[in-house]
Amino acid sequence: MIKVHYFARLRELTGKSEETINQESLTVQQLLDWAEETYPGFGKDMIHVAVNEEYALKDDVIQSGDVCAFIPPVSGG
Amino acid sequence: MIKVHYFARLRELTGKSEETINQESLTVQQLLDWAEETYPGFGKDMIHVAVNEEYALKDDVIQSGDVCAFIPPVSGG
Amino acid sequence: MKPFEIVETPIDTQKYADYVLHAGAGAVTIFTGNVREWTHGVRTLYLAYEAYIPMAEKKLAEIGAEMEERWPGVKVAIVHRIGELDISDIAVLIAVSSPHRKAAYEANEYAIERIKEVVPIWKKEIWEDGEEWIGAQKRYPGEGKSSN
Amino acid sequence: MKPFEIVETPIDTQKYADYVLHAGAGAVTIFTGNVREWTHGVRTLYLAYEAYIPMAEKKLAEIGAEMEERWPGVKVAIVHRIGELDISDIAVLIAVSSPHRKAAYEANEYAIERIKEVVPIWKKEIWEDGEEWIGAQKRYPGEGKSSN
Repeated sequence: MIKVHYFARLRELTGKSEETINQESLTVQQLLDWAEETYPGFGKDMIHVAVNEEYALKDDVIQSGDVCAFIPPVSGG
Repeated sequence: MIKVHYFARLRELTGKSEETINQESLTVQQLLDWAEETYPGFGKDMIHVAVNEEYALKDDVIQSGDVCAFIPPVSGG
Repeated sequence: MKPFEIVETPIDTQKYADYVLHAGAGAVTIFTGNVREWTHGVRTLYLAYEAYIPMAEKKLAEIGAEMEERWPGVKVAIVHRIGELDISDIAVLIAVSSPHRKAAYEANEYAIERIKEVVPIWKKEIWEDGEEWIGAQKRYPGEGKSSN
Repeated sequence: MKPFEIVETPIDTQKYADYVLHAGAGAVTIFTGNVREWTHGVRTLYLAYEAYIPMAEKKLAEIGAEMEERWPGVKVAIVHRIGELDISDIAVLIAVSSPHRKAAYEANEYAIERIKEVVPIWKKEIWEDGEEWIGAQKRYPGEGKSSN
């Protein structure tokens, strides 16, 4: 079970703030691929993934129990 | 009659904030020379003169009725 | 208050200025990013900010730690507001104190640049005829991505 | 308040921040120079500032005009306090608003540099064992004349 958060444009696109994915383990790249397939227009090439509140690399492995967030280009300030 | 202001170190050195000089006309350099002679330790080489609230050049001429100020190195901020 | 925080209510400048001030501080710089009515000829009605709050606060604190390492002696507070903001409201405030002024200016400007790079906060602009989430992918003709 | 003024009472940051803010401002920078307790290993008890008030206010306004010419769109307020100031008191405050942040930082820093060059204000440092008027003729070993 992996929890994922959606923010901003992605929250509006997916229609949800978070959901739980029934997986034991997958890479960040696999998570992005899954999201693109599930939500057309996701735009995975522009999106970073945070795992447990830290930016992750594409081949980092996400484990069951991790909390992930899709981070579209930030625009604070 | 030319009015002159003293500030900071010069106010303490001369023991006065202002005085009136009984002159019809003199140059800025002459005013500085007069001050150095009248108040030993005045330090005229480090001091600018303002005439009517504007920095003046050494050979500018001060006229009766002008208001002058000796401006030692500033240290605001 | 926390020195690095996301808030949902108006930002009180004085509170953060007071926080960074101490007997060793000779200079304080405060930056506020405010909601501007006109951007590139388009009128903004209001802005909506959203954040991944725990990670955003963590990243703000990391930026503060970077500043303290690069400019020894600085003391820092950073706050970003989320939710709907009206024209002139403060979206972000950075307060920096330092023994000397140069570090206070430099560290402050560093903070806003880093915030715009790494802190998970997003801005939506709402105009009379539409709205859009702003991000690095969006560039106005001839302009960078900066909004303030 | 006047946008360029010498005052004898504590400086209220918010008042000047509010003054420069307007619907076209996306960024506000505020600089305060505060009385620091320790300078070059010497403990300051308090400071005494003195000004040639009418000329100082005129020069502050001139600096504001220079800023508006160099950074179009900035709005500026500068206030300097005189009299006796305790540790942490604000001696000078510079508030600048601008459509974009870069000008707000640059113009603000320009202002403090110019103040230290041309505005007829003098500072006396009072220590436990003495006092001295500070000016450009006075240089601490290995240091410039800047105090904050």
